[in-house]
Amino acid sequence: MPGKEIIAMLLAGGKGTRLGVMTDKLAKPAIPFGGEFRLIDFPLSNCANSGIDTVGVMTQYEPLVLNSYIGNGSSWDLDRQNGGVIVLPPYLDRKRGANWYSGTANAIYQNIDYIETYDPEFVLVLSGDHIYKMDYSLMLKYHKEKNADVSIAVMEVPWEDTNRFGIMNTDKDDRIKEFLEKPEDAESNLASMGIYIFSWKYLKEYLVEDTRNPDSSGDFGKNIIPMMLEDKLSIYAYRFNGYWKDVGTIESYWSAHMDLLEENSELDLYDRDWIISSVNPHLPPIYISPDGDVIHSLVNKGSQIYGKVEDSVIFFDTIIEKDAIVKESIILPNVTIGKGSYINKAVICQDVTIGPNCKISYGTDEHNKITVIGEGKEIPEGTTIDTGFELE
Amino acid sequence: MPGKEIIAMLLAGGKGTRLGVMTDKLAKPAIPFGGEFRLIDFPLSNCANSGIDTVGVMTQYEPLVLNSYIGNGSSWDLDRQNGGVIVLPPYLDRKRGANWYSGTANAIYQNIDYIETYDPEFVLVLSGDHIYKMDYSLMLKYHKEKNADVSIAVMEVPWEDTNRFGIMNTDKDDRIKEFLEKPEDAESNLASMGIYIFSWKYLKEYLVEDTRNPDSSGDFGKNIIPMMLEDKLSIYAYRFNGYWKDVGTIESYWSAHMDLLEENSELDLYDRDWIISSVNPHLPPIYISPDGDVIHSLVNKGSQIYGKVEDSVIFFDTIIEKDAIVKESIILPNVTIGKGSYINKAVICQDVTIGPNCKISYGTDEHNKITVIGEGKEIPEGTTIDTGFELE
Amino acid sequence: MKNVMGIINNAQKEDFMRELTEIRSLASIPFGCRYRLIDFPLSNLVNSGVTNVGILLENKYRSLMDHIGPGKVWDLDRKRDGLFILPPAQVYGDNRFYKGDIENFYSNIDYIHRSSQDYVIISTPYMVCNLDYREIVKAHKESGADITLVYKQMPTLEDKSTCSILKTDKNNRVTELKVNSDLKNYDKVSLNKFVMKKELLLEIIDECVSMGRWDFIKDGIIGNLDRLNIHGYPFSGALGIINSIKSYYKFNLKLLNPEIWKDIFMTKTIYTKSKDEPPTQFTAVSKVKNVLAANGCIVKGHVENSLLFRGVKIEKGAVVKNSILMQKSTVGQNSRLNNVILDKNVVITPEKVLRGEENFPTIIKKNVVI
Amino acid sequence: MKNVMGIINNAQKEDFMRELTEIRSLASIPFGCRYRLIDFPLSNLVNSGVTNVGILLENKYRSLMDHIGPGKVWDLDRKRDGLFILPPAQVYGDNRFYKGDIENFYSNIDYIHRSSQDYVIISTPYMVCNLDYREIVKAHKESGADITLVYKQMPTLEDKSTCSILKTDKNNRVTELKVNSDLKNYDKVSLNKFVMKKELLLEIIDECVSMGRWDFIKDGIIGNLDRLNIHGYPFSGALGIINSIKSYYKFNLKLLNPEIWKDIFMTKTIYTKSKDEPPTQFTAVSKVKNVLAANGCIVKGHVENSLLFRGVKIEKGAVVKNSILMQKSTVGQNSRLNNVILDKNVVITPEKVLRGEENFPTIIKKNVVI
Repeated sequence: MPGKEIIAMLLAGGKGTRLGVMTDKLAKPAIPFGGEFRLIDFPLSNCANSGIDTVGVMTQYEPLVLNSYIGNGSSWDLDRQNGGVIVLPPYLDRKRGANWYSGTANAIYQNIDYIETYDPEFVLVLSGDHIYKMDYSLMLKYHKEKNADVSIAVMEVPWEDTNRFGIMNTDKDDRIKEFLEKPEDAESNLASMGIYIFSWKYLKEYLVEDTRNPDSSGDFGKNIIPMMLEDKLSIYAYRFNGYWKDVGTIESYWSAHMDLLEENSELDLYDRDWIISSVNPHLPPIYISPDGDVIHSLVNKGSQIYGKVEDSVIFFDTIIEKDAIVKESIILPNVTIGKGSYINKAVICQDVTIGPNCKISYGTDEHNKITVIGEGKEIPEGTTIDTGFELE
Repeated sequence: MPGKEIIAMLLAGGKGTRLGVMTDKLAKPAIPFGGEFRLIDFPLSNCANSGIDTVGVMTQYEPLVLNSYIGNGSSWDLDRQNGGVIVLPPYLDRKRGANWYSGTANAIYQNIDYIETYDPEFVLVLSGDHIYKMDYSLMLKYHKEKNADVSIAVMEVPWEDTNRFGIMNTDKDDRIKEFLEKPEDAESNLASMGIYIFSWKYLKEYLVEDTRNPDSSGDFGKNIIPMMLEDKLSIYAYRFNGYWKDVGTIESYWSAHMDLLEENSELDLYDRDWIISSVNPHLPPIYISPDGDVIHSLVNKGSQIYGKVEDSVIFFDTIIEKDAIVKESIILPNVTIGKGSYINKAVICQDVTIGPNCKISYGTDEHNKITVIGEGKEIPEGTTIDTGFELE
Repeated sequence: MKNVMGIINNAQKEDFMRELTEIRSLASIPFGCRYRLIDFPLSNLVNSGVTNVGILLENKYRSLMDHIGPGKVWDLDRKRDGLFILPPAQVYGDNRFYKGDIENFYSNIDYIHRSSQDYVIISTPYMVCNLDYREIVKAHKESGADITLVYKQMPTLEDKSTCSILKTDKNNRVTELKVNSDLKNYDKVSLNKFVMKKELLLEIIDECVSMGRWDFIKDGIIGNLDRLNIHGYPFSGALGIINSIKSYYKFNLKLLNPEIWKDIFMTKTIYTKSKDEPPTQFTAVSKVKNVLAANGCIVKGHVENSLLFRGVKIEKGAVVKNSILMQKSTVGQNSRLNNVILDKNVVITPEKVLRGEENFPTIIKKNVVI
Repeated sequence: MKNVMGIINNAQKEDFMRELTEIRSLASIPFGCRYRLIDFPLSNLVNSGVTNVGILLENKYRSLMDHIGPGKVWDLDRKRDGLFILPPAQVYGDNRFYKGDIENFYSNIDYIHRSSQDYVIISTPYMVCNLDYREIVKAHKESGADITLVYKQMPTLEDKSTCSILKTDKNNRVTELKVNSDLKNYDKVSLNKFVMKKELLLEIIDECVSMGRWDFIKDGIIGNLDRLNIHGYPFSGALGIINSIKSYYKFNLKLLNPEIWKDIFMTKTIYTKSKDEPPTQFTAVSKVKNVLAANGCIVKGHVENSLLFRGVKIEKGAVVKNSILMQKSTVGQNSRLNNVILDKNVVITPEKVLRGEENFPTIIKKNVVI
């Protein structure tokens, strides 16, 4: 089997607890996004579009959904004979015994055997919960041009937000001199996007060394990168200017959807030169009835609109009954909104049924919070749910 | 997604310690067999040939080889849109925490969610390390005809061997009255083959109950079946008469291969109506040189025979150099036997290189033991290795 | 249904829809916003548990092959059985003249022979419906008939071409069967879907060939009406007979009735090749009423009573009524369309007005810019 | 090689091997125990990193389509690029006469146009070799030539039909190129593998069509010898020119030389459709010398100097020498074969003797029982 110049290792282990009830039954990378996708579609499609055809997905929470979603990878053209996408769960080793992934770096350490199968020169490390379109082949080109040992993708963040990110201090040539996790007084506003290219021989060495240290938490940001900086490895910042969003909270999840509704959204999902692929369910076309009305919204196939939809994202297979009104909301797949119900600023999770004449997030709007209705709930006729409520 | 009448759950977790060095780097179901196959090819092909298109493979040891061997299941026509074969590793559950599979039944308990996806009426439980051809659809027909809650495939074993098996005592109608693990004075010679059909509603109930019992080892033979018998469930023995072999020891592994060499071997691999499929490596034809000689042997593609082969099974991609002699041996894939070397009654594992003029298992043959050379070994020129040696 | 194979007969003359079939076969005509005609017979077979399907092809089939690919979408990419593309007869000899669809059956007789199934369903792409063959095969076996023919009771027929009409006796045995005839005195239309033993099909093909007769329905079925017991099976679901531009247009618009689109699209899943399109976007100024739309459209204008295929763009101020807009067609600002069919990739530049008649829609051919 | 597409030109006359091509296209002729001719050009392209391959077809291509399927074996079952079956020209119009392979290029010009690659490799199935196009494409770009043609220096030619021979100047520019001519005064044979810019190919097709010329090599290449800079690239590996029964037979037997089979089969992996055959069984009375054998054979007799395809059975006492036994053929007890080619599924009953000449092997057609 011929080797690969570069393979990708995708960390899909995040519990995503800040997303509340949304991640109750789903690993964060499996969360639906944008009316059509799941978060993991973005890094997987980016890989395929960048010509990276070998991706190991490391996961240990609720792998069944992710596993059956990824399938053989054909949705992203990642069903390759040599390579392709594969889910890598933790396993029992006869010598080492049981080992769950203790941190981002440790997850990769435990899959050294998998990586070595492809004898790669470079390893791209990604996480599965960011929304962005990026050509990793340009980052690899940069990595090679700089003759770097490590490249870290960075973007400029507003100075007031620097205390929420891993911040890079660089020299004039963008070589990283210092890496600070959530600094109070940042010298730079270059934040790590959690996207790394490592020259594999170095990464392997540091992973092995890190594992010997019982105090390490086996994490890239906390352990591996600081160790490498200390050893004066050549680590470069790769600047990225496009749309990038960590949808780690309900608020950021909601606002990322509102971003999409803009006519010239920064994240252009209609661009046929950089297609974000997803697993396509087989569903009939969208139906909008003679009484239906859809304004400033995204609607996906299989949905039937008999009521009014405004400033909202409607995933597939959803029914908005007559006289129902949906505003500034995100309706995940397979939801029914009953006749005459009113939904405002809410995230309605999969398989929810809302009976007729309910009012969700209706009333005073002062604390401006998003209401979330958890997967599979049935809301009986006439229910009123207050702003900001999370129904598990 | 429409449900399935029956799905199969394949236990591929066996460590197979009695196979010594052979299972050092391989889960037992991944062990090569018959010049072409791996053990797991038999149950997987049986499923496909029996019209069972949904198979969950439970494994926790060295899953990478098995995982990449099974791939998307297309080798067995098990790459179905609804169903197909999938590897089910243990996973972290946010509520239950970390759980390795503690026993055969527990492994299935932990995958109840997977099973319920298909809403099956029946669940076929298989293990991944037996050699046989069996039409499970006939067993299902029997299960339905008997209106059974459980059916267990059994075969008659020689009376002197009954103390090595799980033995069923049945009434005239083949309903099982008693199940004895390795009894000293057996009343019956009907041995369990480790193949069960359960009506899922009962199995689920007992799995849940068994899990509540902290003293249970979560095993079918030890816990579930006895509990079911106690509760007077209707359990029937399904008699099977064909070839069946547990290749759990080096001796049985070797003798199963010798069985194959018989002209009318009971295990007919040439039967085009019940094809045992496997993952086919892309290799050139077998080459037998003008000096080569092959008698009473099986040889697979990619192998080059310049020497003499007798009473042996040669897997693919192997080179038997000039003047080398291979007798009553099993040569696994990608092995080189050097010029003038003599191999007798040996199992040579994958990727072994034996230098010129070596003598393996040469000499006194009194204890009649099989020599095993472990994966990847390089045996230098002129080495002599004694009968029965296991080289790790 | 392991014992039943399917043959989709796409080896038919299709002149009756020239405007849409110039560049594609009948089977690959776009239909219902996301589908092509072939999706319906293929999904019906697969939904009924048939896993061995042959598609007889006549010509212009590259678009069809692109659409079907290895049959993965229909779960027919299998090592045993699966999907078989059965190429036309004439390429086997140099420059022969085409005689009729029996020739296509005959040149693929090996495939039919070596299939392991005992029964065969023969279907066609121009009858759009969503049915389950399991009941029909069961009824076929119970009736003891030689052939079971599926029909639908219909008061009128949009266009008689390619249609067979029939009469049955009180036992549902077919007593009369005519092609291209008016419905007068008849009220049953054949769906041209047949169930029979494979052996009988082979016999019919053999007989037709030996007598130099080449039309499957006229010679193979009608020609045997006296000799064989042909049983009628009534179908009561929605049926689209796509045998003229008019019937194509009318039936597509009929889909806007929820009862009909639910019957056609949702009785069982209809599978089709998917294209990774994002959701359809409606802007602050869009106005849509009574519309079926695929994904990937961007609607800024006013759409009423119309079907939008994948990736259609309707600019601000444009008004589209009673129209069918195929994949990637664009309607420019302030243009107005009524009773129009736009084929794929048509561009209507701003400020244009196109208007057809209800019974005679204006058709704009693929890739045309107006 | 992301910027290079491949076209395998299987739209060629193949009368020269009638006995084997009556039921199949040249490209699907069985070769080397496990392969078909198409496996070689296809694997060469894939091994060189080409992921967009079109196969021009002329006729009798069902066996070829069965063999290739969706291209999974070659990892060409892709959402973007991948394998494209390009059906023949004549089916696009009714009953036209076939003019030549340019017509096939022309009727698939859409595919060539819309492919994203800038370079194209044109190959053919009847030149069997194992090569890496990466070096050739590199050399092509460096030389600045319009077209690079791969050739091999050869002292003799088994059969001149369909072959092009050439002369080059000291800079390796092709100065002469002739079809179907004797090697006299020439010692270079074209592999009929060409590298050029896609734009140039489109130009050549367009020019040929507009002038009513229809032979790709004679009109497209030789016709442009003066105008274009055609560069020769020497190939030194083993080469099988399969252009007559004699050359087919001789080259298959030549494979018994380990140097040749290693070159042809193992320089890079040759992919082919696999069949789930168990290992080949040799019994206590079998005797085999100098044999290449596929899997699934059962050999009880004596085989020497021969090639056995998948699933061949040789009964006790049978003697097979200097022969090629294709898939599933059987040789009965005590039968004797020398210089024989058995096509697929041939059954030689016991006690028969078949003997051909070294330059004129006896061929038994598919499914025949003797």
